[in-house]
Amino acid sequence: MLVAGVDVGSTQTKAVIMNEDREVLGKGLVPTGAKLNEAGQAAFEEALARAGARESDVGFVVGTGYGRYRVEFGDAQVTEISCHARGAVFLFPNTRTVLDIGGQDTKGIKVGPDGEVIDFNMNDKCAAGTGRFLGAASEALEVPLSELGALALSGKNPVKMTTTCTVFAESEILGWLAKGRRVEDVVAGVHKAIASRSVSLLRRVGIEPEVTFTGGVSNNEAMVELISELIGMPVNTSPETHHCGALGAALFALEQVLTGAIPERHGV
Amino acid sequence: MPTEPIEQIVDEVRAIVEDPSYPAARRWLDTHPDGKVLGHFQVYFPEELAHAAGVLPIKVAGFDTALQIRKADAHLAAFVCSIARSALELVMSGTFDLLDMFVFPPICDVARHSCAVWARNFEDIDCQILYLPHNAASPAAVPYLAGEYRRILREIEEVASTRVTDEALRASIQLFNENRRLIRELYRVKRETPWKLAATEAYLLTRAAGVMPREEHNEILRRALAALEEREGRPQDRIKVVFVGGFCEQPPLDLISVVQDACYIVDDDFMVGLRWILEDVPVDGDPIEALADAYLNRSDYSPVQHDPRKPKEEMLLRKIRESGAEAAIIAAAKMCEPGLEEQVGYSQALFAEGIPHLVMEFEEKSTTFEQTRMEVETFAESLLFEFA
Amino acid sequence: MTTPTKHERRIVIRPPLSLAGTTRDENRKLIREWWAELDAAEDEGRPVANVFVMGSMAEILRTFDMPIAFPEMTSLQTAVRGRSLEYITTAEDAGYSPDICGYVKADVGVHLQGRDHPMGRLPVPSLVVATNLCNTYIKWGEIWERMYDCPVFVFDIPGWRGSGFETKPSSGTFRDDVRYVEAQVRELIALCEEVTGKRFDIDRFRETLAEVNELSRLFQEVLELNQHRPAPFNALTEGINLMGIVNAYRGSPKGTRFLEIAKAEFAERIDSGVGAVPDERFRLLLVGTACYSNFRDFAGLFEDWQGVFAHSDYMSFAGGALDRGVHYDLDRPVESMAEQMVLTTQEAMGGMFWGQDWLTEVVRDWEIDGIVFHGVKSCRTVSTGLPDEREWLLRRRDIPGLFIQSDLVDPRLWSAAQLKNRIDAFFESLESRRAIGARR
Amino acid sequence: MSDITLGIDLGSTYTKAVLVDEAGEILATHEAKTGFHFQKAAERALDGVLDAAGLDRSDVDYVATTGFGRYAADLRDLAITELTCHAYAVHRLYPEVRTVLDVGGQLVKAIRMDEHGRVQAFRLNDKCAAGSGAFLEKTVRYLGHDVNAITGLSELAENPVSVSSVCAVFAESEIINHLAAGEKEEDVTAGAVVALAGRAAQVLKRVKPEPPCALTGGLTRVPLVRRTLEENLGFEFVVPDRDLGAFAGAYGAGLLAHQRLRKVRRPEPATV
Ligand SMILES: Nc1ncnc2c1ncn2[C@@H]1O[C@H](COP(=O)(O)OP(=O)(O)O)[C@@H](O)[C@H]1O
Ligand SMILES: Nc1ncnc2c1ncn2[C@@H]1O[C@H](COP(=O)(O)OP(=O)(O)O)[C@@H](O)[C@H]1O
Ligand code: SF4
Ligand code: SF4
Ligand code: SF4
Repeated sequence: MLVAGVDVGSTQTKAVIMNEDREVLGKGLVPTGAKLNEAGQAAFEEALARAGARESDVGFVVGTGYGRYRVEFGDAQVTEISCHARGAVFLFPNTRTVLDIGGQDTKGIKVGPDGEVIDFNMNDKCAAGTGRFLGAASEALEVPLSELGALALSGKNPVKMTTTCTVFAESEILGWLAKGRRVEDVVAGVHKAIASRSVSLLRRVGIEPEVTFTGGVSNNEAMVELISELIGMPVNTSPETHHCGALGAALFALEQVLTGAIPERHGV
Repeated sequence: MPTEPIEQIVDEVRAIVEDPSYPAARRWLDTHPDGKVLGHFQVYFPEELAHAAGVLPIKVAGFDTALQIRKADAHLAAFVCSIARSALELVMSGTFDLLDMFVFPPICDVARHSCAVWARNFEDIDCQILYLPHNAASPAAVPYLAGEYRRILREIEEVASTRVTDEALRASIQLFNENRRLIRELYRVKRETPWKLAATEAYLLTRAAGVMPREEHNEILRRALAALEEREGRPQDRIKVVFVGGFCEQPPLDLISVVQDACYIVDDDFMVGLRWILEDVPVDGDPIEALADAYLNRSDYSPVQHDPRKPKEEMLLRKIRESGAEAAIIAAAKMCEPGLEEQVGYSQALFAEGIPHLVMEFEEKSTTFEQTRMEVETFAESLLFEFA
Repeated sequence: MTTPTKHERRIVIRPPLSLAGTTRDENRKLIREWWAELDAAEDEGRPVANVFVMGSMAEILRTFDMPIAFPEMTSLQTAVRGRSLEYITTAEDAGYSPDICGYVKADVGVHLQGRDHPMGRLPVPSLVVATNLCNTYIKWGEIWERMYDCPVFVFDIPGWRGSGFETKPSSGTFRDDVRYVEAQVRELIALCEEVTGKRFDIDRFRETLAEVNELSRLFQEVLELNQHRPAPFNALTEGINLMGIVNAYRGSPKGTRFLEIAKAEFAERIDSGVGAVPDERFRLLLVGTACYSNFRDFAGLFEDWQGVFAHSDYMSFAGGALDRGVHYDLDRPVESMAEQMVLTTQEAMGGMFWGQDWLTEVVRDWEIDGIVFHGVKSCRTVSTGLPDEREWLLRRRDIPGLFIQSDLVDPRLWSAAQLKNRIDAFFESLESRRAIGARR
Repeated sequence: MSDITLGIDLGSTYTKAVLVDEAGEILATHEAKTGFHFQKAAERALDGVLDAAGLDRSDVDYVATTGFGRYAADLRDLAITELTCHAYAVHRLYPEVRTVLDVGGQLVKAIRMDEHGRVQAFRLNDKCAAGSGAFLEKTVRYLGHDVNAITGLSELAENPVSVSSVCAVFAESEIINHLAAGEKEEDVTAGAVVALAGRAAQVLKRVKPEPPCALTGGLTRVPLVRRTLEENLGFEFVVPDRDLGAFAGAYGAGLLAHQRLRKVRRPEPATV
């Protein structure tokens, strides 16, 4: 039997199909857009297709992510905090601290050896310094998101951003360019601003090695480098870390199937 | 001997004041290898007690970008004033690793809590609250405070492994009396001829008292006063204001500078702890009782003391009258509960008296002052332009 | 692991309990009477004292037959009635900062709007007694002083001196503290004589002290009932009702009678195996206060997971040290009052600022699964050091704790989705702790 | 020929310029995007307004700048804050008004003044895009329109959607959800306008407004802002006509420039 985890994020929806041996068979990634339910379904189907499986093969689906409350996707829901923790420890068993930077929020999570959440902290009410900030920069500079990181790494004299407000960021970025600063230095400045904000949030839960960086922004090599520089230790990332929430959700689903550890009242 | 220019003295002081590693204290420790350091907040602490025991009293301060808050935030709620964070950060980050003892005042809920936070985290620092009475007008307050001073003195003696005699205490009181006199003199110059001494300069010169041995500070003030004698200066067309509200957390230097671009600050409550005692403390009689009496009965006012004999609004109005100011700036530290609450009372009293005033907030960690500049300029313009 | 939403909360069929609702009814009656007395005082020209729950000095004021108003309670009531925001905004419009205590602003708002409170009319104080146990009390008192020119007596109890420093009754410092406090007891008595025009009646004072001794004994018993599994009462929801009465009726026989009633009802629940929260699964300890502007929702977020608050530090510090055991010596009433104030304040303040030891004990004795630290934006007195305390308990004692933030009375700081996310994650982590514990 | 002054308001988004004659009459106005060079924006504004009035640089006797970039323009004789300018302009237009609410591109400013137009108290919002005109611009851009469409769209709305997020970024997702749920773009635009006006009302309350109040700034061009404010606060607003709401800062600067000019021209009192 297979299980699935679907992470309906604010920006992107991720899905993972897993077998009973905890092997990932397929992944899906679609923009969330406005129709959360459809995004969940689409990501799920994409993952199924990659896994070469059918929906009926999947015995249990756990939904997570900010959209889970609205669509209650799947058979059960778990918060993305628990899912990222579980997923990160699965990917890197020595993980004790997780930093998740997504589209609208940033989380710091302290985890135990079994992937249990010991402590966590996240931003509230203000999207300053989240993945969206990078999105705004990418639009303002017309540089694709996937190339932003490399560009930032080539900036040697990062500008000093005075705002981390995602909305005002755009005009400040253009302002720096107008003042004649090089694109790479501006991009580097943007990355620095986000990195230092994220790290200060992470510090509130306390940083213990190893640190695993998850969420969409973990794709960004400059952020990985800056964060590890700021906290003074290496951070784990892999091609799977973007899907970490969905992966954790799939692990919860598997646990439910195998041990019934998810208490009865939480069941289908 | 030709006097040195005041700018030079200010620069010298500035380098010491703005360095969060407390270089002057380090220098003192180099020459006093067994010396002990006692830290405390900007508000009042009877530093004579430490001095008499050969202990160096230091006022902790926040620093702007020279000190980044990295660790402290994880230990304090988000809505706590900056100075509490900075002070904690100074020690947690190891920037200020000289402390043997730290004494908190019971002025507000944050300061009291901080004592527990420090004690939980720093096992090598003796953290104490010096209980300054809140019922200041009670006849029992002076003997009570004297007892509390004796208790804290015993703690200091223990930390320093020494005994303090009354003679030593009297000598220390004399040294600090001289320091208070010199600071009063500096403030007189600023009040009477604000064009000769900028508020930022006066601030730096005064604040240095908290970070270096007082003997050295007295010398600096003497040099500065001599230099000021020589200084030329032309009065400019600026409004004169009293700036109050920075009684505990201190406004950043750049903010003071923004204010002084538009106004002459002729009086203020910066570092009120250093200037809390208004007259010389008598050196005859019991020195501890003299200090306790001076704290309660020969002293200034502040939002963290309720003393029915010193109605705060009246004290402020008097300050304005005596300094010849035409307006007031009431600035409280962001998130400082007592400061923010006091603003309302001050503002109502000034309104009733028809004294123009500007109410604002500051944070020692701010680095951009666009908004403040706009506020202060608008305020000054409202007094400068002819509106009829 | 979905949680049922509010509407789905299961309907529980409980065995019929003969005492069900008696505590709640008595509570309502007493609160009505309390308001009625405050209302009447103005017409009768009786001087009213404004006091605070931490150090109300009810012992002295009651001796002078003064009705006592608790602005903290009346502010709280504006929130429970869903009116706090309107008063807070009025106060902010008058210049009070968004960053100060919401209780103060809710109260100032009512005063500025002509003192009409949703439950009655706030009296004009003839006397304010503010202790140092929260420094904001003093600032609050100054506000009325400016409004009504009434005397503000700052009753200063220097109990808490910092880390692990205890003033043992045998020490010189303790004697100094008591001497200072005793002098103030006498000053306050003299001030009350002046305000009321009455002579101090030492016998009446003795009676009041005896009543507080009894109240404290009963209060301790009631708290201990909650060590039982399932906990008979929710220290969050029902706890707040208890606190209202033990404060408003401290020193009055009505207060002691109320606790007898509560004790009987809770004992009956224990006997019938009924818990405050159906099918109790998690036992919690609240550090801080609840959010009263969203009180039901706040409680619901925990009840959804079948979590019950078996204890709360609020029931300690807001109870004028009743939980610590007040033992007045009736033969030396004034002296004994001073001694007890210094002792209990030291313990209560120690418990609040230096709370890790007390919390560890409660976790042990009340069999707590996790601590909920509620950082209250309004209140630095309870919140400043919570993150540090939580971290310490987690690291040194392996006690799981959740840190959330909102406010006492300001609904603008209530963010349902964010709180739910955090609380759900916390329960999920408690659950996995359990699963792992079972496996090991 | 009478003295002519120029007021330039170098705002965060738009630069406005007004030529004012000695009687306080407006000779010409000009508006353009500020861009990133205040210096250039000021030059553009100067040339633009002179062009419109058919005048020459030498005809201008005094230049007062105001707004965010007031110090960045070298051509000024004096820099004045926008609070002073808005208040003074409104005072000149409506002497009975004591309270001004200026809603612009980045900041909301509430001003109280005395009977002479002297600023007595003021409040600004925190610099957060959730309460700013920039947020509105972003919203309509998302809908595929430009600023000029805000007014038209918001006037057509029948049931403005509710936008409750306190952050403009979160509000944006809310708006997207509304669109996805089939809400009309008119209603969505109006919802964003209503949310913004609600925040502006909060700032205004801080200065204890005394009706009648005046509304100024770029958002005076959106009548729904005014209607929402009136509904929220229960009193009426005056909005300067001839689009002077948007030019209030520059106009005030021009008026105050005359005052300084008179002072400069005033002969020194003869020494005895
Ligand atoms: N290939 C990529 N390179 C760099 N950044 C990326 C990439 N893909 C996504 N991101 C960033 O990740 C964010 C989305 O992260 P995600 O964890 O999916 O968020 P959410 O769960 O909130 O939707 C985007 O805002 C973007 O900034
Ligand atoms: N033609 C228009 N129609 C609707 N709104 C407009 C128009 N022009 C400007 N605005 C609004 O006014 C704002 C700019 O206001 P303004 O007072 O000029 O700000 P600033 O002085 O900060 O540049 C814009 O962000 C926009 O929301
Ligand atoms: S700044 Fe204010 S709140 Fe902070 S410690 Fe000082 S008095 Fe207390
Ligand atoms: S600060 Fe806290 S304890 Fe003090 S009055 Fe306000 S709510 Fe009560
Ligand atoms: S500052 Fe910007 S990102 Fe933060 S809440 Fe405001 S609009 Fe949102």
